[in-house]
Amino acid sequence: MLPKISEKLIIKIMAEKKYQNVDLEDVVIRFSGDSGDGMQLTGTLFSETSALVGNDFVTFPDFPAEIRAPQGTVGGVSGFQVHIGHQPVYTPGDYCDVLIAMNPAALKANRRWAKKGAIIIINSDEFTEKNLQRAGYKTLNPIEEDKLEDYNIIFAPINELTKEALKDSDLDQKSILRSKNMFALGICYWMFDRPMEHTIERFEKKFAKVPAVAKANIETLKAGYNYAENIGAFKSTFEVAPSEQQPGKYRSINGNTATAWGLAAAAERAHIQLFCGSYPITPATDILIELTKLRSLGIKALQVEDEIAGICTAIGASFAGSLGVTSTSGPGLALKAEASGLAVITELPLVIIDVQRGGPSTGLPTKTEQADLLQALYGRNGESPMVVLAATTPSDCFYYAFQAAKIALEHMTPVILLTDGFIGNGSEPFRIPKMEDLPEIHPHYADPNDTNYQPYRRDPKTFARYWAKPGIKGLEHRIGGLEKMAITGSVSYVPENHAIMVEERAEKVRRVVEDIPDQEILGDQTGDILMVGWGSTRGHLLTALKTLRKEGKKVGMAQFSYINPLPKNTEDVFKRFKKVIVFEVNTGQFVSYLRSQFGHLDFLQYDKVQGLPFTAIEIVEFVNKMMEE
Amino acid sequence: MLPKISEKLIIKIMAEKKYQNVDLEDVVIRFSGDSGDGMQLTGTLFSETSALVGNDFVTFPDFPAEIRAPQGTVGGVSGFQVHIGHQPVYTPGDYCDVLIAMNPAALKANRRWAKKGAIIIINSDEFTEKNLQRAGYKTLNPIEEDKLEDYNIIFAPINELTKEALKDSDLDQKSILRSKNMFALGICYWMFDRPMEHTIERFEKKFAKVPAVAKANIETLKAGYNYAENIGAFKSTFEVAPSEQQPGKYRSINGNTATAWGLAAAAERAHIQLFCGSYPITPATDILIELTKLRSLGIKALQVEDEIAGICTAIGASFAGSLGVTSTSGPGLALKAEASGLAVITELPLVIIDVQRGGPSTGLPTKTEQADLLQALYGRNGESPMVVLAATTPSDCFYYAFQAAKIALEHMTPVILLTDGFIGNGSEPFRIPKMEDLPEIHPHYADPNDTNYQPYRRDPKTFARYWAKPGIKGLEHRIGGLEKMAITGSVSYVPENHAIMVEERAEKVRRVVEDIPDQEILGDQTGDILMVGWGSTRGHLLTALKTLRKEGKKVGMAQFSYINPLPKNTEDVFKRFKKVIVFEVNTGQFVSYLRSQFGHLDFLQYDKVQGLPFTAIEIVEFVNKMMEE
Amino acid sequence: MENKILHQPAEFKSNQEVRWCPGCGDHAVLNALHKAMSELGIPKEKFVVISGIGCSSRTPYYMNTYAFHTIHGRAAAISTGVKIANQDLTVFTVTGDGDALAIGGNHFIHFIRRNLNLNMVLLNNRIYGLTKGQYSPTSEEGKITKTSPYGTIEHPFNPGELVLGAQGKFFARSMDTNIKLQTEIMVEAAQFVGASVIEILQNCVIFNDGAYKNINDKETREDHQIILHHGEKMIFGKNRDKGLVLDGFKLKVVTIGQDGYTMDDILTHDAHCQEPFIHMMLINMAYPDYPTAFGIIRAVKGDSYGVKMDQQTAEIMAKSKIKCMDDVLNSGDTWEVK
Amino acid sequence: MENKILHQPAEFKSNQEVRWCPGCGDHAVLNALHKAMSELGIPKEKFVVISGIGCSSRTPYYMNTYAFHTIHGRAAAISTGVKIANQDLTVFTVTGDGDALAIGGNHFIHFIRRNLNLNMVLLNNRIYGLTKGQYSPTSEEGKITKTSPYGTIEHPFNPGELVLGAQGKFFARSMDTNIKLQTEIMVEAAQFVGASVIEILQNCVIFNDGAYKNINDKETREDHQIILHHGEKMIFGKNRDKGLVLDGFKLKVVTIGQDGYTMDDILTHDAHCQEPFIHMMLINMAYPDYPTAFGIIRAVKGDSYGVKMDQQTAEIMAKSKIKCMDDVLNSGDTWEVK
Ligand SMILES: Cc1ncc(C[n+]2csc(CCOP(=O)(O)OP(=O)(O)O)c2C)c(N)n1
Ligand SMILES: Cc1ncc(C[n+]2csc(CCOP(=O)(O)OP(=O)(O)O)c2C)c(N)n1
Ligand code: SF4
Ligand code: SF4
Ligand SMILES: [Mg+2]
Ligand SMILES: [Mg+2]
Repeated sequence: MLPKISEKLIIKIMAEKKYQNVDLEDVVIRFSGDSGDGMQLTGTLFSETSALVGNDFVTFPDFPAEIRAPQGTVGGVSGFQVHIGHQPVYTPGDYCDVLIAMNPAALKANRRWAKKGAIIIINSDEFTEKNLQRAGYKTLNPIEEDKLEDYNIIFAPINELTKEALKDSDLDQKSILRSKNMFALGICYWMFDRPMEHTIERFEKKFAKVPAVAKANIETLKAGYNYAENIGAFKSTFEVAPSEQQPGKYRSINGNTATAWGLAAAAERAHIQLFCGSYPITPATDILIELTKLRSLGIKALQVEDEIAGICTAIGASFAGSLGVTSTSGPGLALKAEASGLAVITELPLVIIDVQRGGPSTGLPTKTEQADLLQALYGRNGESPMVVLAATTPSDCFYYAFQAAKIALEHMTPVILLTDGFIGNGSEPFRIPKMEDLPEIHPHYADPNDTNYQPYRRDPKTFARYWAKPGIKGLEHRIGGLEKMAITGSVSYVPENHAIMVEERAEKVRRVVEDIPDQEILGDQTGDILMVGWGSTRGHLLTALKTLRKEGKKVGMAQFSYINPLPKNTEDVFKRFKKVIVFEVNTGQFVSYLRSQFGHLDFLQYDKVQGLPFTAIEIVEFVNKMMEE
Repeated sequence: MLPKISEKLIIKIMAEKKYQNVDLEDVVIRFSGDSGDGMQLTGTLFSETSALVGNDFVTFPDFPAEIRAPQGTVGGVSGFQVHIGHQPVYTPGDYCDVLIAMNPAALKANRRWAKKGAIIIINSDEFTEKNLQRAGYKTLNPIEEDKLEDYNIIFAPINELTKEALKDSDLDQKSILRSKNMFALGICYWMFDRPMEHTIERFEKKFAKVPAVAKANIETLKAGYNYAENIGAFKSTFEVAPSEQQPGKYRSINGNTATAWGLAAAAERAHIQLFCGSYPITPATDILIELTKLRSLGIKALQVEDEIAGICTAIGASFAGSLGVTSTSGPGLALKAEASGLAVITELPLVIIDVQRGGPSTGLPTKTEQADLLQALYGRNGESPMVVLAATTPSDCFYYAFQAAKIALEHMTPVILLTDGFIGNGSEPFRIPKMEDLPEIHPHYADPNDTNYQPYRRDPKTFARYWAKPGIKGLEHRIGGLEKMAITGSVSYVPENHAIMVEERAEKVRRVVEDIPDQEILGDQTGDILMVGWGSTRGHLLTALKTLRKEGKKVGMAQFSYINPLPKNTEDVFKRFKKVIVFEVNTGQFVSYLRSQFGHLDFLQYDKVQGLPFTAIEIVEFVNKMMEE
Repeated sequence: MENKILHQPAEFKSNQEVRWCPGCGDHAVLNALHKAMSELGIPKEKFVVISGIGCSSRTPYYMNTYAFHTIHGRAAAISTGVKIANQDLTVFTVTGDGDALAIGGNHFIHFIRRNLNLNMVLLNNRIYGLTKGQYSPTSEEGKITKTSPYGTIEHPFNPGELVLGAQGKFFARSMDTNIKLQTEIMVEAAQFVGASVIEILQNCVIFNDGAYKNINDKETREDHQIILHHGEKMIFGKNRDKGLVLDGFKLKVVTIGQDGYTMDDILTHDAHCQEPFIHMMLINMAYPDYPTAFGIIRAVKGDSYGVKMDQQTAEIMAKSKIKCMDDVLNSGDTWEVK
Repeated sequence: MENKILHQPAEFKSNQEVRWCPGCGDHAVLNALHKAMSELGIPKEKFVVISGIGCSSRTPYYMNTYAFHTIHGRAAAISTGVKIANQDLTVFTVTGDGDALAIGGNHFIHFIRRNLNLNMVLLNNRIYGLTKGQYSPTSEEGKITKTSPYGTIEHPFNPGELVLGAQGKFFARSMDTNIKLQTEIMVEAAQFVGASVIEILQNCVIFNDGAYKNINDKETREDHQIILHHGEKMIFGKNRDKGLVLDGFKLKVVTIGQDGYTMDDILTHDAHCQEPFIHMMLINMAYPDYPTAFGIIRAVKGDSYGVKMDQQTAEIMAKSKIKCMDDVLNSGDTWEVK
């Protein structure tokens, strides 16, 4: 059931309607157009400018299916949703207040995401008969066909106006039309009273060598701004007040970049070389891309022949004394299963990143899902326990990637970090940390002067074995994938030894619990319902939590990032509430894991598998329903 | 704690001891020697002769670690244990009554398996200083060093006696000594009053072209027999009475052969071509080997370049209309994870056999373990439910392989069948079925005259889609790994459709429950303790069950073969007992799966991870302990 | 060979919207495939098209035959299963440079070695298209892509060279734009008994536009391409006056009528020659020193796995006493319990 | 090159019991490796030995260096990671014909193409030893093994040919029994900058005994083996009177002094020649028509991935303003919240 547009967002649509300024707490804008229309850039610029004036934001790009569909078709529509607020916002927003549709296909594909009565800005020049047909409209009146009569629709002849604005430009027609997205951006800037300077500067810098392009973009931006003002279209006073944000220096970051940087930061804090062996796969490729850019820090990030080579080169690098890392998505994680078992038995530090996407098999490569959890926990032969973490927002990918590396290096174990397409591609403001404020990392090195080094001697506290880098005299040793004798590490088929080693490997992973924080409860610390989530559902749950508590419900929320081991106080957290509901974007993997651990507790579950994140609304509804039952 | 030798097995050891015949219910004999000593053959011959005279038997070969260790070392010892009984026997026996040790290493490696007071037949010619050292003995007196004084030890100069027996042979010394295992067999035949004819015939047939070899084997066999009689060593009257065995024609079969034949039988009953793509891996290789032998039935079994090619060729064959099969062990299953997801989403019939071995990673390749259960259930990206079965004994591998193929073909789904090294290599009598008595199999074919074939239209009852073989005019269609539109199967990114397809794939697997039998309870149908096992632990649990019930305990037993879906009455089965104990050769994978499904029930667990099967004794002890608590 | 045409090319088109970028070389290859299938005169239902993952690997959806869009890198292995299961089918394996030579490299070399009667169309755009522009195993050294911001430091594979190293029997090459040549090659490849690899130099307009500009520029391409035909002289050039001769252990480009070279000196293409050396040289010819070789460069007879498998099976079936599972179950040692 | 010897060969032996079958060719290779390491004059701790799985792949346990027995088929990939992480290390990758060419085929060809400074010792016994006797990608056609009861129907790979197809720069071959030659080759391979592949024809006494009897029989082996040395004439034979000459596009065996052939006609081995054609012919020479070629067949200079990586990194580090993570975090657009 579609929510109504925020009643506070009252706008003057056309000249005949009354002009009115209104206060908004937060607003959701969705830019959409053909793949070639530059919607991702438009959205990014809007978000960053908003951040500069002090708003919080969360974005979510909605890429077209991976093949570039023919222009003008629904398959080729690219969307970018941004949620801005002067209070913290936690999600890109369920539905949008403003929808920009650069062509009929964009309208067709995105009208479902517009709140009732939303403002819809339409590039009327593209609404030709041919284009309407291409988009799958059956009539020539998409407004009627889509039942949009109650929406506030602005028909702007953006193509023509762009051409008009650039009539003196030296650029050819095609290049001129390429800046039409800036016209749309200009309209939005005016509507939400954003300054244009930052964007203008950016263009001047970026296109310093092609001033004609810089100029075209800038002129069109201004033309859009002026157009909106001229038609006196509408204007909201969107109050600029970064109230709850911590002071500091900020930047915008998406989850994949944050992940890459978190790993790099960990390597720096551990004084170790970072090696990443990966194979491109949507939506994880950007992690590799970001790491390849950091070569000036001595980071070696390599595209190799396949996923197996990705993890194997990383294991080799770890054996040689680097922090080995490999990044992938679900199908790639499956391919890495066998080799990850080698990391388990050789007890080498290794970080495996899985940016989850819709499955099974190739599934929905550009859509998000949380359905690799059980694969991460159990997808290896034999008893091969591994540490599993999950990041919850784009910016905390940085901290969990850092933490994954820290655990791997200090506990001598492979660690899987789960993120997903939603937070991997989504972005939000990130308070830039100082490196010196990050925790130190102490890789579990062997004493280089040890005259009796034994590769499987363990630290009595953590059960981590000691790491001896090739090149160090006197620590020569051999490891491998066969079961090994405790302490010496030589091959052993002794039955009792196998039992001991299985137990020690498990115990080592369990003891990681000593280095992780207790599970936090947000909202009520005890009460009727605990909403449980893990990973990327945090923003939606938190938004729902706020709503529910405003409604006076006694509700708490626990968002898990430490999956294996679970925090020490986990059971206690569950017991503080009458009911526990586990929310997941899969068919209930975390809840089945929890049930296997806490059989005597009752868990309710709410699942969604549509290749989409939750909406806060559906969460609120479900909690309310459970409240009544 | 080592059990004492059956008190009924009283034997006369040396001439000075009194000769005595005793009745035995069952007896466990362990043949052991160097890899080159032919112990596997010796054990097999003994088992088969025993079967011919009507005994039941179960065997378990205990191969040396995969590399041939230097002769005479403990690493190179090869063992073969056989348990015979005139009542049904269910396991190869926990400990042995008679141990044959062809050299010091064999004694060293196997003395732990001998019951207190067991008969140990030693080839004294091999107990030289050098050999004792090689075997790791520190003194020249292994009897004292191993504290074997209370055992009944027979020192037989087997090398010398073999040479003596064959002094007229044309064979060279090396070849002559190669038949010394027959001397040991001859001793055993005399001890347990087995006829030699069958074995003699076998040699005559097998070595028809090299009569000298046939003769050498036969002569040595006889010499051993006579030697035992001459020294008047000991003799048990092992009563020959196949009491509980169903009438019929029997053969000896090991689990891997049974698996291969079960698949072939299914293909025959389904009138379909069987295709197997595999890559060698211990202990699964024999399945491929057995299938390659069946080419005269039109079966195509191929060794391909790796495990991924194994499953991919099988998927290709399934797409082309064959029954595709791939066989492997744990590390190979891990490599097949990604492709198995393709079979899930394309809903093609496929059977994946995993003969489990000790893990993680390369682990203990020649040892048994049940630790791939969770991998089989969950080791794929995304929501990818699969049917999982587990065979329980060597001979029922035949039926479960058959059943796996039947489910795959009738329900259009990949099926994983789990067996393990214990039952894969172990053998027992197999009542030969008539092919016509096996159930028919009806692959879920599309109607070749369907003029509107839709690849994802489903059978309303089973939810299986219809299978259209390439080559049939009018059924041309396209499938693939991307999410597909319900019914039409074309690529779809529609959110609601994804949810529907995820659910339909899951529901299809759930509905397999309609075609599987209810879970059977052995022993008491209700009572104090239910012993739960799955797969290959059946024999040990059953043996323990008999013991416990003889002791008057109210104990039942449920051995699961249908893991996903679980039989309909599963919950009811658990509720009939005060306590439920789950026994597994891993650290508790099935129990964690059960807990995730039946959170409100309590499960106790008993695990073992030593690369060895359970002993019935430890099971009895644990149940008794739990009885008291 | 003249075949009876059963279907027009258009009948091989599926009803799915083709989703490649406008201007992508893949469109032409699809056309050629439809044409070749038509020319082969084989009933539609006997064709199977198998692909991996990539832009190129989308082809199955656009075929009105049996078709299977599988997983990344595994097209060769899955095709192998299809063909062994049913040798009656004519199978085209469509793959990309990443799909076949990066993740699929192992199946690729074994596909060639095994020499089943399969036909691979390898669309080489020297880039990963579908994942939006990372280098591939055929990207030229130094190339700047998303994952090589400072330029790659890897030697590219030359697919034909690898085919020969794996003992390939059939290798051909075409430009994406040359539909006529592609169609010709595809028809011959399908009729050839054994594994054939057809490399198509394919332009990715989005991520690697102009990769083949040097050799396929309209103005100059006749001087930079040589189209080989078995039994014909190796000549090329706008004026058809350039040719290849052997100079010690190297090929040399000469102009007929210059430096004393006459048509007689020009090599005659022998695609059927078992020895791979000249084929290797032809495959390795590269801009700017040489014209790039197109056409069927190598097509030599060899035993096909499939044919051998069938022969062997027939022999075994004829000879063996084991005819059905009852025979198997009752073979060897058995005993009766009464 | 003379190196200062730091350790005797025996110092490279680990304390683990060697578990190969008596008579297995692997023993000799292990000896040669110990010797080569000694001769290289590199400190023990700078050596790393990486293997996959197989009998041959057990080697790491017998080395008193850093060593890693990994998983089946992945030795090449894991070695790549080791070397890129630390180019100071001298890495030997020990593998078998199954490990390298069946399951590991993809990493094998990319290992070669990438041309890191790594040294692969490929023990080719034309069988799977460890899993007890199944055919491998190098088993001769028709071979009866456990998984080919009716004989295989696959053409074997010739590893050297595949190396060349993947643009290999260094390929050498030795018999297992020829410890001297192996040692020599291993030393040169380690000193060669780039990926080297050393194929050892290794006898598996248990599952494929006599696989190389034809060419390695004591009586006749001098007539069936030719040991090549760069810059030397290609002669062989008991009496050193046989040699190789070029006959059109083929090599031909001649007897010096017969049919008018003199020493001058005999080819001189040029391992450094970039063109692969003669190397390919030498690699392909097979019993009974030709002697089998041993020694370093090809060793041509090429850019090594590792060297290029280091150069590139050094340049980037010198040029870039981004020196540490604080720089990265603060790069690009930022804003202040007060
Ligand atoms: C297991 C797996 N790894 C990675 C990917 C991501 N992926 C899809 S296509 C592709 C590369 C395609 O390149 P190529 O074969 O050259 O095809 P093109 O798009 O250039 O035609 C990659 C890396 C995937 N789908 N599956
Ligand atoms: C993933 C995986 N698949 C299969 C195996 C089983 N396996 C071990 S070694 C081997 C073949 C070894 O052959 P080769 O490399 O030639 O070594 P050799 O024993 O002949 O020296 C196989 C198939 C394994 N260990 N792991
Ligand atoms: S991205 Fe390149 S290869 Fe892919 S469809 Fe577009 S032009 Fe073709
Ligand atoms: S089985 Fe063969 S390769 Fe393996 S150790 Fe024995 S002889 Fe060597
Ligand atoms: Mg490509
Ligand atoms: Mg081998």
